[in-house]
Amino acid sequence: MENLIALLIAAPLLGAAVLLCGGRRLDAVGHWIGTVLAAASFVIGVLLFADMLGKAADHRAVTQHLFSWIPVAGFQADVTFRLDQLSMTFVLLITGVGSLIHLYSVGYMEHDERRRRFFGYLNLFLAAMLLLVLADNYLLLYVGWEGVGLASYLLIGFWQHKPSAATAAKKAFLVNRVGDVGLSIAIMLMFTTFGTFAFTPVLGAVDGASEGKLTAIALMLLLAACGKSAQVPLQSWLGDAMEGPTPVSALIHAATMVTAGVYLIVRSGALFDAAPDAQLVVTVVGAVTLLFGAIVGCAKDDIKKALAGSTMSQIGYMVLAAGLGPIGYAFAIMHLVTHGFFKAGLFLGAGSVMHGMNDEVDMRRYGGLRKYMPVTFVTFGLGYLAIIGFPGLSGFFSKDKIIEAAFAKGGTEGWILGGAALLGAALTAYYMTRVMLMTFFGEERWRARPTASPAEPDVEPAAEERGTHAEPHPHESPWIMTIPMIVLAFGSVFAGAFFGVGNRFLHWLEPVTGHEEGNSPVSAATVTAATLVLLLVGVGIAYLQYGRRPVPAVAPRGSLLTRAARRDLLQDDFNHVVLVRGGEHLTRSLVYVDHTLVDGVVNGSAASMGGLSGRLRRLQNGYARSYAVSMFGGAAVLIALTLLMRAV
Amino acid sequence: MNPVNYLYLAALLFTIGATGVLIRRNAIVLFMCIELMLNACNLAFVTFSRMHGNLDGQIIAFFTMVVAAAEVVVGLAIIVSLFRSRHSASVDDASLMKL
Amino acid sequence: MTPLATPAAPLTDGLTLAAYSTSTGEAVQFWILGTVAVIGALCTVFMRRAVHSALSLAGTMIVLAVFYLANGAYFLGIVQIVVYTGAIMMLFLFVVMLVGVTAADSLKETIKGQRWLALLCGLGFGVLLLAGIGNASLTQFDGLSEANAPGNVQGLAALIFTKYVFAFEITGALLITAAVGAMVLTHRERTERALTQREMSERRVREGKHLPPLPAPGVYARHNAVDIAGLLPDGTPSELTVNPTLRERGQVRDVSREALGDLKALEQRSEERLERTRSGEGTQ
Amino acid sequence: MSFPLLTVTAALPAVGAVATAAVPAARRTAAKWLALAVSLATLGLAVAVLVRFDPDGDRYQLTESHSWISDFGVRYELGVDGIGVALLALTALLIPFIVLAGWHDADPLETGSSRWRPTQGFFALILAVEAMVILSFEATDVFLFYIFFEAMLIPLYFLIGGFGDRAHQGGEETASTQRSYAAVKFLLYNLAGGLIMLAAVIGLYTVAGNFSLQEIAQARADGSLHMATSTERWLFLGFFFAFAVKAPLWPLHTWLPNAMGESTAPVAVLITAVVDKVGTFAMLRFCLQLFPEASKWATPVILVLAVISILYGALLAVGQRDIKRLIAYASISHFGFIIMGIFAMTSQGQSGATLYMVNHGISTAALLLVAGFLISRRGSRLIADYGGVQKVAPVLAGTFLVGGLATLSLPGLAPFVSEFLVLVGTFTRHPVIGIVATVGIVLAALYTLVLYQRTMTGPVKAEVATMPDLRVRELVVVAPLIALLLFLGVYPKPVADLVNPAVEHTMSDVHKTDPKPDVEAAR
Repeated sequence: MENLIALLIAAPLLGAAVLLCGGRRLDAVGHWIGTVLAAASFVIGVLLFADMLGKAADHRAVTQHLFSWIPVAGFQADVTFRLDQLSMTFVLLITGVGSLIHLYSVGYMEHDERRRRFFGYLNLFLAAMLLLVLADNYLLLYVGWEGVGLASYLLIGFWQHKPSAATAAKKAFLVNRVGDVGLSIAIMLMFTTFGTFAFTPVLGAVDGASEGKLTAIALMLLLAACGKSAQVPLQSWLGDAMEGPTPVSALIHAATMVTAGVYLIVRSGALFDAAPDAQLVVTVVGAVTLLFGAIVGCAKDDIKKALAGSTMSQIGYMVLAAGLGPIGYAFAIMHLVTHGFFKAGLFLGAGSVMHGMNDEVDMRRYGGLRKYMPVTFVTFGLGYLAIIGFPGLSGFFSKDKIIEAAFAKGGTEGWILGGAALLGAALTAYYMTRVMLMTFFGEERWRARPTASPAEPDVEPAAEERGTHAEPHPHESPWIMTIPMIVLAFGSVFAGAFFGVGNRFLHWLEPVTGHEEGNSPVSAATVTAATLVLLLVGVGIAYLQYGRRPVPAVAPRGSLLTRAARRDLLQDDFNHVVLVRGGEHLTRSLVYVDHTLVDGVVNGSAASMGGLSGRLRRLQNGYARSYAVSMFGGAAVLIALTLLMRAV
Repeated sequence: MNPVNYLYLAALLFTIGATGVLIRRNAIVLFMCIELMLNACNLAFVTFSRMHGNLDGQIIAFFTMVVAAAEVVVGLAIIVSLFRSRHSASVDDASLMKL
Repeated sequence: MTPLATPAAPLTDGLTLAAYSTSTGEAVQFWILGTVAVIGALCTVFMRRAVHSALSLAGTMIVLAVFYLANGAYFLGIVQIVVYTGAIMMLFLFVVMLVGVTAADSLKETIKGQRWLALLCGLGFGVLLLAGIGNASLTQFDGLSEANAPGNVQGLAALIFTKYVFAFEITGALLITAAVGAMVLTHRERTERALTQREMSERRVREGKHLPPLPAPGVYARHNAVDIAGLLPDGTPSELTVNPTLRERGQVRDVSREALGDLKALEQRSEERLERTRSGEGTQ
Repeated sequence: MSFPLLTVTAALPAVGAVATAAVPAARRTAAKWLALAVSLATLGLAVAVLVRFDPDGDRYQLTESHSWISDFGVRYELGVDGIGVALLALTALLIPFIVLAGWHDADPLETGSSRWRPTQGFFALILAVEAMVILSFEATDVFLFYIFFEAMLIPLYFLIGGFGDRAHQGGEETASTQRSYAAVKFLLYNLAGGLIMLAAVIGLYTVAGNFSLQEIAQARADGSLHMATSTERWLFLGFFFAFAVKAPLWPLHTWLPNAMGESTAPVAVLITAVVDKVGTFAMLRFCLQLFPEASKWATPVILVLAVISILYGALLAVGQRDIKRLIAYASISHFGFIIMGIFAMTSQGQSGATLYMVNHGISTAALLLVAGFLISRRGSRLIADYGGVQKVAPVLAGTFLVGGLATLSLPGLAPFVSEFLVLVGTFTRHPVIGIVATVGIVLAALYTLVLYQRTMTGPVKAEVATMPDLRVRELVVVAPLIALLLFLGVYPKPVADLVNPAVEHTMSDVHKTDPKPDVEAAR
């Protein structure tokens, strides 16, 4: 049965190869090839899942060795896949949500002439992501890691004719590369520490290594996770990544790829457990990001960017949970899965809205859409309820557990982390309600003549390029788009309860991640109550601001914090000034140095040699008498030398 | 008087001749200066012959004279043919050694 | 004038090496003739005319011949006078005649720094040479009385035909080669018939320049002598009218100034008249 | 006497060069086909060498040895180890693509141009370079190696100076000035290096008494040939300098951007992908084997220079406005990696460096040749003159992207394997240098993606709008290279197996063993 593992990856990889090399003649059927192969991968995943369920909990992990990849002396990298409960969870999430989004894209990208290529990239992404979660060693994981980065690059920049998209794609890849440096250094450190970088031997030998080294490895892994999962300080690419087509945002930048960092941390749990300092850093990063993302999400008027802020924030929750150690691993993954459902659903809903609104993304030009898009409204609304943690829905179960676990960390840290998580829950309620109200309720602002929005100047070309200035005619999306939304809405509603009740998910993952109960200073019921109260506060404030009052079509200037949040809390400005400008100056001066100094030394010596020979050339004037002088002078010198030698 | 003085005289004449070669442009005078140098050498040889009490020095001087004669014959022929082609006896006019 | 019965006794005694000295007569002769030789050499170098240089050189060579004789080289002394001064120097004079006077005679230096470098090198060389001789341990003088005992010419002959016979033969070959070489260099094979006077005049007509005979010197001027260039109508001297050799030597007298002076005077006179007309114009 | 396979492999392109040059000018196309046929036949012979070579057998195989200049102990000695075989195969592999890519590069110029471009000469020179490069990979006699190391400069000089880019902004006159500048600079740099090496070669002879690599290495290993420390160091520096110029290592690199910028893309590939490899190859073969102690002595400085090369080359690549110069600086960065791997003195580093040589050859060839196709379409090398090509010529853009991704060492493509090995190999012994070098991979992404973004994406520029996509001939050039990049990225084992035993030999030459991991060391 485990021989099927390779097929999981092979199916979408084949799709990518066929679609990208196939040329124009596949244009007509390309999207179906892609979708079918994604679905095939899902089916294989389900088969393997069924097989796994049939085994005892401790014997569920299987490996498949394909071939020796890089054999050099002590450095042995193999292409080996490992399917255990953790990767199984991911496989199902990736292929499941992935297949749905393939289906959705068939409708969404219908009018794009490069649809075949889009599906090729999507399939490539699936293959790379599956490789990431199925790899049995860190180096192979690295391949998938960069592979998803590539797919993300290609998909963000899918509309390459837009300079903003191309720039965003490049930015995403570069920021991710910074994270990748962390991963490669981590692998190198593992190699010098353990002599290997396969999961089992490394994680099994943690006891033998010094804590300093382990902390270093863990911090480097965290850097990698920050890059991929858009955590502070490497979060800046995620907002720009929304330049990509919306299904991409749903699949890659919400449900799957961005959670790879969480996967990495949970997968390396044993390592982090042995490096408490690093764990503390992980929790801090998670807490900071969850607030950061939430604040940014509160200020954005672009629906996708607001959701992107939300994604950042939710992943912050997961990273926070993952940093808590065995108390939180399972909950991190659980939140990851439920988040995968509802965030994908939300993005697909946003895509559906844009689809009906001529690709308008500014929420200030939405309003009152619930009448025109009932299915979208309902599915989006269910996703909304799930994400804010409405009792009974998915988000409630997973997020609540994380907040509890944060308190269970104990000590001052526990209070701070728990407090941050609670505050985040309130903020989540606020910004999601804001999105909901601005989009589906209130007056129909899109009827007004669209005017330039000063707050989000970069969204303007998008609307101009693809659509017209004509007044949009909101309409419900075709069934091929709504079906995935409905399926995901089901997931958003029931997944949490299914996993949470009776700790089913916890027991499923326990053999891989281990679990221990923390001793929380506050009872679970108190936390839940506090969460609910804060939730209500958030929703209430949002309602007062956006539900009761009409939403201005042009964003008001806002407070300092709002303006900063609109600009991603000035992180881009910082990057621009320090890294981009500084880098430009550095390269420019280096080019100058290369030309004048490095080359100049050589050219200068050549020139001085040339000058010297030019001088010497004048001695060679062609007059026999001049030559005679030199001969005579030479003779004199010879005599002088002879005399000198005699004298000495 | 010490016969070494003949050597000093020879050295002086040789130097004057050499300087003349360097200074004069007229090929004929130049040749004369060369003759002067050769004669200075001959004087030295003759003096050495006396100094060592054998005739080998004189033999060398004799050969020098013969060679000088041959040299003058060829050299003057060269000057004449040069003058024919260039209408000048200046050695500077034959500065073809430069590219 | 005939020298020097060298006392044999000191020579047998190795302890009195430094005592060798020539007779006072020879010393006097050396100092007087030596001065003459040096002056002759300097004149050879610095005389402007090649003929003068040649004559100075001849003088120096004669002095040297005397020194050869004084040094016991009787054969060489005579050969020096007969062959060198007599034959070779004559050859020089012939060539000087053949070549004539050229600009090369000028002592003006054309290569920058050449003269100073040459003098510097010469001075340095001379000083070093003299110092070298002074440093050498030239204390032992054997004299030639023993070697010249059978006669100087016999002694030389004995050496030339025994020890140096190969060198002698080769020198002979060298002389013959030189003679042939000189002939080859100077000889011009006449490959075509010599032009007749008629043909030459026809060619002149065809070329169209100097159709008439060259103008006589001074014919257009008031002076009438070979060293005065004839003046062209504009008052400049004509190159064609004087012998090139005279021109090279700078022995041409220029009378163009006088003509210009005349012209000036003429203009001045005419101006006086013109001034009147000009002032007349001014009043109109 | 067995069949002299190595000699024949090198002789075939040499003979082919002469034959190509002899084709009359009127039958230009025949010359092209002849050159292509010869290069393919050479590839066949290289494959035969590959097959006959047994990775686990003797260190040097297929050896040939004949006395040549007996007075000085110079012998005609050939032999290949795993590293040599790999690079020989790379050379033989790339030449057909270079010939094919340069199919029209030496066609006579349009009427009205006075420049004379002998088509046959172009291809003959390429084959001549191939012959000499192959011989320098095969030579195991130091003097013999030196001869070919230097002699290959001559045909390259003419290739750079005589057949410049057809696309030049400054008009033919500027182009020709810059071309000769580049060619002369190339020649002077490499000659300077070569002459210093000649001194070292002679020095080696006076110390060792012969030129045979194997004999000297053997004598050094068993202690029968003792060198004074300072002598060894001087000789090492003499050799290393020449190789560092050829490789090129900072700060001796400035000839490369000029040479690559001014020459046609195929010639640029020839320089950076094939010829420069002789420099790094020779470091492995000669510097480490002949002067192990001096190599270890110089390691810190060389590693620092290599890291500077990596970062400096990458940063300068970011600052370039000319596509080909950008790729040239990227190559300088990559050569920094190779040299770093060699002198890391670990098996991973050296295996990685050797793989890197092969992979860099293929990836740079792919990127540069596509860039060349692009440049020949628009007639400009300036990045700013392009934009939106992706829309007009998607296949060209796609292949360009793959080439670029290979350059930035994307996992899954061949260069990743080698780059990672080099980094790991360096890190195990010199962690700080390894980490600093890792920054290079971010910069690599920066310059590649900036290049791609500026040329291929964005609104379609008017001058680009009518650009045709890749033609069949061009596709035939690029597709196999890309396939190879993918294959070697996924399954590099064959090459690694070929190289590993040779690297083990080298490691034992320098008396170094890989550092043990902490956990094992603790046990």
